Amino acid sequence: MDKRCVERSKTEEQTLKATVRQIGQVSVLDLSGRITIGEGDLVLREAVTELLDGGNMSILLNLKSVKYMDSAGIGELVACYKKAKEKKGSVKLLNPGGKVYDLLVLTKLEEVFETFREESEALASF
Amino acid sequence: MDKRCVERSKTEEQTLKATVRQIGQVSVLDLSGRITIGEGDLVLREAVTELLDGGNMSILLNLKSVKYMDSAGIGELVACYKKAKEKKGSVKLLNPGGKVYDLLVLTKLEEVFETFREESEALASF
Amino acid sequence: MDLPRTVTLVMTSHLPLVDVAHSAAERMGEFADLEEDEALNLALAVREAVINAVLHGNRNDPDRKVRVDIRCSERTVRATVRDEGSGFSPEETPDPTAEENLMRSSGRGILMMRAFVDDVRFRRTSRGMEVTLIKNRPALARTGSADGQALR
Amino acid sequence: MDLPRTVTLVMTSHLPLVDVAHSAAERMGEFADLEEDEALNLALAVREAVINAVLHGNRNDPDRKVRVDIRCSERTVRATVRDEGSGFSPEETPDPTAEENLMRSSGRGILMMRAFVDDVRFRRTSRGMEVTLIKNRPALARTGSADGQALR
Ligand SMILES: Nc1ncnc2c1ncn2[C@@H]1O[C@H](COP(=O)(O)OP(=O)(O)O)[C@@H](O)[C@H]1O
Ligand SMILES: Nc1ncnc2c1ncn2[C@@H]1O[C@H](COP(=O)(O)OP(=O)(O)O)[C@@H](O)[C@H]1O
Repeated sequence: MDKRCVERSKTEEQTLKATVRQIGQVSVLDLSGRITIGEGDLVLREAVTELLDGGNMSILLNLKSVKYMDSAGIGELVACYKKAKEKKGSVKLLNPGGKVYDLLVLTKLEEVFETFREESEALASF
Repeated sequence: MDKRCVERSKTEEQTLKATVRQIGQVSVLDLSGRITIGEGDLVLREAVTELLDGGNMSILLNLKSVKYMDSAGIGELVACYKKAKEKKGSVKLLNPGGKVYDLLVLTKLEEVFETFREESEALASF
Repeated sequence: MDLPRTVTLVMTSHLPLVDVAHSAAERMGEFADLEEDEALNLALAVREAVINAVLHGNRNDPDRKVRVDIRCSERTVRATVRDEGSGFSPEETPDPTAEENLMRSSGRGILMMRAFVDDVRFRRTSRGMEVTLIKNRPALARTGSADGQALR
Repeated sequence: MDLPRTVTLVMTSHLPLVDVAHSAAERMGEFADLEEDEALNLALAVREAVINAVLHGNRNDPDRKVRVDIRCSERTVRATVRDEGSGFSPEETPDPTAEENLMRSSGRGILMMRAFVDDVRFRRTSRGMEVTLIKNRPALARTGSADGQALR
């Protein structure tokens, strides 16, 4: 995937930004923007794949600043979850905002994902 | 003009916000957003009219956070200038950003408006 | 009152253009006096329908078009998305919230459309699939107060 | 490469809908690999042309339509704005930068269009006015590197 294109193709506020904070064994991926088809989903995939390939198996996705997702975005969340599981790692969620949380409930994926409100709790759970 | 409509009709980032700071005799109108037809231009008109009607004749428009204007927006700037002049007041400009500044040059209105980079200088000029 | 207002959008089957339809729907939602969040919901439903039209309906064929008609009337704002594909039967699509489908990475678009607007209608025509997404306008907007905005 | 990409937009003559055209043009500009600022310039030029089409061309008549065709080709992205009015002669419009016009509160739209895009063409047809706004795509986008983005 050509990252340049993904990043250039959207106005600033909309592109998904993903930055990693390593806290002990846990990689916290702070996401901000929207997770949508052909852009945010690719950014997320790349970031998680990179972490897993680098041997980081405990991944916490901080969704606090994710404004919304489309079906491709939520599909990518599931894909990341599965990819981690295959490698005996895990992907958990931190602070999904109103719109994202509603979507997790709608799709019944809140039953699948371990979801936390407090980062400290989330970190302790791995 | 129905202000509620103007404010509701656009997403948050885009609506022009206008707030007044009174510094001595000068009313500094901090503007942020875009000045476009049917919304920002109306917000600007209302704010300046209110100031003039309230006897505030020295108005400094802080354009620093104005992202762009269309022809109606720049037309409204001129209308405000004239309205102030009629009442023996004045409208001056502070810190027009790249896009807005280019437009002032293009339209030759930088020759009409007194424009400042420093707020202190602008304040002293009235 | 100065209705209906309509916007018609015809686009080639390129996925990135879905954002054009998304923005158009969001703005029409705002002009229809939907709350900001509800305008976004309309846009998200349109987004899902257009993605399906491009990918499943037109199968990314750049010669086939997607057409979106958005209309703001007195009581509703509605978007109709048409593709030039062979159509499908929505009732035959698997339930993405069923246990055995939860871990699939796709199949949630129709579920989302239904959640985001008040009514979703599917119709198979001789030319392709037709999906209509309907959102009710708030009562407030339908009384006098919206008049001022109709022609600004 | 997967071109042209086109979006056609047909809207009723309601001024607030100008934002739909603005967004569509901005996104097409981005997809055409214009710099963010240049995509905004394209959108601003389209905005001026659509405002004129609604106000001067169609005179706010809700039964008359404004049509915007935006096309991204190999070398250019171009938008054509058509109204159903009686047209005008651009060379006869007063120069807004002339001393005697500086204090007018309107009359700067065409000047802005010309500044924001690489070429502006006016044509009077039997159905109304037709304004074409052309922006050259950056050379980079036309070579191989843009391919990846064409179909994402
Ligand atoms: N416009 C369409 N044309 C043909 N088939 C469609 C169309 N829209 C949806 N479908 C079918 O319905 C299925 C479910 O769609 P959806 O719920 O949006 O999930 P997804 O698109 O992620 O598979 C699709 O996989 C496809 O088989
Ligand atoms: N589509 C159009 N149909 C008819 N007349 C137009 C059209 N576009 C522009 N004009 C004429 O050209 C003049 C100049 O247009 P413009 O530079 O955009 O400034 P403004 O719209 O602010 O007057 C308008 O006042 C109008 O008389």
